[in-house]
Amino acid sequence: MSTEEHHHHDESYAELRTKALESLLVEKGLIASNAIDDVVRTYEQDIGPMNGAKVVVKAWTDPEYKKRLLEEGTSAIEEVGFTGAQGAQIVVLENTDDIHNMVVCTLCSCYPWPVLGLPPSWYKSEAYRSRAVVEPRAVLKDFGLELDPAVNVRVWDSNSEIRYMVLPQRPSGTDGMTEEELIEIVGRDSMIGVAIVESPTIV
Amino acid sequence: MSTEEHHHHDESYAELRTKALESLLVEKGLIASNAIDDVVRTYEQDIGPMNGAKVVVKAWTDPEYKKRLLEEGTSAIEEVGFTGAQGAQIVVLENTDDIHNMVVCTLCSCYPWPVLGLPPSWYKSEAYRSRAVVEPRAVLKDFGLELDPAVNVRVWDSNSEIRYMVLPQRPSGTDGMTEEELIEIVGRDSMIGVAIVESPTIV
Amino acid sequence: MNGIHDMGGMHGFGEVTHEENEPVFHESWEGRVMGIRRSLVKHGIFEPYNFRFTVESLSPSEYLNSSYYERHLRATENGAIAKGFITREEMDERMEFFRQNPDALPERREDPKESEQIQKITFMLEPLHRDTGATPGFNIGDVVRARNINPQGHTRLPRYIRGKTGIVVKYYGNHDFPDIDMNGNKSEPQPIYSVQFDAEELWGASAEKNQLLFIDMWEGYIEPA
Amino acid sequence: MNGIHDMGGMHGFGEVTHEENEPVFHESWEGRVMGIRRSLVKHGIFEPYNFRFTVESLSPSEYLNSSYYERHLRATENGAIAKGFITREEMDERMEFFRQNPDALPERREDPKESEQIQKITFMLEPLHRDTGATPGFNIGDVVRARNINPQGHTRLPRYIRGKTGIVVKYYGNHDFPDIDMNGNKSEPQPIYSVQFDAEELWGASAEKNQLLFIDMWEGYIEPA
Repeated sequence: MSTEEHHHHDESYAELRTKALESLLVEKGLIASNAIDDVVRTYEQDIGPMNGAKVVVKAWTDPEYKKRLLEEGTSAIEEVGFTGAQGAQIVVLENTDDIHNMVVCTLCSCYPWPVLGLPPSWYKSEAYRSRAVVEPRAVLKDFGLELDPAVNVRVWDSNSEIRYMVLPQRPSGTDGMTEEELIEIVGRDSMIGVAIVESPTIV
Repeated sequence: MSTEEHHHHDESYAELRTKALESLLVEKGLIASNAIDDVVRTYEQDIGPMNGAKVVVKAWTDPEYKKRLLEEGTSAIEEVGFTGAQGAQIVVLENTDDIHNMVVCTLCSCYPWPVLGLPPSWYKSEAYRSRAVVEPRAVLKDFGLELDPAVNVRVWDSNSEIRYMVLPQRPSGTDGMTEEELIEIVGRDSMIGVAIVESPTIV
Repeated sequence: MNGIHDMGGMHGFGEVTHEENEPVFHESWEGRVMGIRRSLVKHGIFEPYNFRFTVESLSPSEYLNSSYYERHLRATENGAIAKGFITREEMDERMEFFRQNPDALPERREDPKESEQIQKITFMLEPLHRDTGATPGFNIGDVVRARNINPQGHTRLPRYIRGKTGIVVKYYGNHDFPDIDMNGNKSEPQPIYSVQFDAEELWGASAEKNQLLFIDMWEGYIEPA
Repeated sequence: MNGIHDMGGMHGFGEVTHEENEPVFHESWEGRVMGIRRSLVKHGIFEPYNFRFTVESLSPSEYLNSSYYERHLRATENGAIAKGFITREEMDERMEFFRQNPDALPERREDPKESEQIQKITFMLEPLHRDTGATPGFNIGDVVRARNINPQGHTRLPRYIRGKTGIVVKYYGNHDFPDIDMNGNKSEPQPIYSVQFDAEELWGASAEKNQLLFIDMWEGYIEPA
């Protein structure tokens, strides 16, 4: 069997099946089309890793906030304006020179939606779900990140309704940057723990 | 996706792929067509559960043989004329009023070919391989066999090159039967341990 | 259940591949599935553990052959059928209609109130803590062993943790207990802890050096070591 | 490897279905695969553990979507390619030829001597015992624990046994050790034992009552409990 053919077959099947499901549920008055539109638009435009980046930058620039964030993630994140589904209790994990945290959900793909949006494909992949807990350093190499052997790697398997987010280290050479500029350099992957925030290249 | 469609696609693919493989290996002089014919004919006609049935009936009718069979399965089975691939060391497990043995290979489908032939589909199925070690009584129910709770169920996971065969109990009402008649009633499944040998119906 | 979804520590799935500038949804139907699922929450079929159990109950080959949203689509359909909202036959017929009419779209029903309700779910903070009066049976620093359970129903205790010894590092309060038995029964909320395991305890000599694993354990998942 | 093939104790595969009067081969290509595989033994690519490792190395979804003989076909092709006997391109071209010529058959090569050799493999008794001089390190009745190993290479110690405690009930002599590491390295032959486990030790409260599990353990798989 060609996996290509197979997937192609599946995708059009899924599209037709989704149309049928939406059509029937609308017809029976169980769902409203505009509500579905809203959900799509919300996750495409309003909720995404830029939320988490704002939280990270506030923690980098406000030591009191950082303290609150690490002690009570959910309420500190609410301060910045982010709450909602898949974020009922958020725990923030601080990366340091000695400790590197990374998050996985081996059983499905639990992820802190209010701060990071919907999970990327790699986070939902069998490869990541199976390997992150047993060979995290090898996985990080797939992402181009090679950690010093002295760094303690801490993997968080997100199996409950608690959601985990990583607070990456602030890179050197960023002292003169504005909050807006800092937000730009905090990538999604650094808040899952499979990347670090790189120092901006000096032009 | 329809699983039906998928399997159909695969079967013709497998057929074509096998033709291609045989064709190339013959062309390169690595294999001989008649040798392949021989293997097919041998397992279709010469090696099968009738071999094991002969061993079972000899054990039922010859107490000295039964003793040898349970002590040194391989050589006792060789006495009856059966040796070969996937039977280098065969251990025979006796079912009694108190003990019911059944055999599985969770990692692949190891099976005592010289006495039972090639394994049936159910033995190779994911359902049997996964369930036999954790819920053997439930599996036996799928085969229509309900054991008394007092019977000790012994499951043998055939993970090494040692092969296991079950010696089923001789049913009552068979005293007057000839060896040939007895061989007829010993079914394959009873020698794997998912069935018992039933008393022949009196006409 | 000891299902295909419980893949922590499995080999054979290859490298992790990373897509640059990945869109939120690769196909528009994926977003619709997400929206339909959220819209059905109010009809009681998508309590999180029930929904996950429905996903896990796909056959193992179906599970592996499906993408994340394909699994959600199948589970949503199966859940809606189990609730009696639709039938498989209706789905098959309607799908055939869309196959034969590729330009047709699902009819629309507009309901501003429903939008409001759904947006509330999306943005609402609904704390997990349950005031049961249950006091935690374990203290920070306790050495505990994950129980060797193998339920056919839903559980959030993965196989790779069972039987392994770790240390309680945090108490998170009392949360709903996720396990659902084959008759659909659930248990009362329980204390939940963060438990730390040494990678070597989990994987023996195959473990990478200098690694810890943290996982959330409901009280029923652990016993004193 | 902790692969999809290691399915002892998994849920979700459904009922065991039993086919009455099942033929030895359902399709004629299945018999050809069997014959090709045996014919290739003399070329050194189907030492049993190598072959099993090749089967296990199919991707998990490929594994579950393939029948027993489909797996063997794929593994035989992969093994023959790895040995340099054929190339994937040759296979693809030749397959395309047979697709376009549905009545064509593989050419034949007759070789009576090869028949004899193959029949010898089919019927030959080749004892497993290896005279290594190694004396068994465990005695009948010893309580042992299966080691928690998680190799990426080949092993015959299934996951559901690891870390569990059982009793040595029989010593079978010294056999070849099956494990193959990722560099293709093997170890010397080792003593091998039948070890008995109580079902409750393996599955906890989910175990059926009054059940024992027997499995063969090479000495390297166990340690004193």
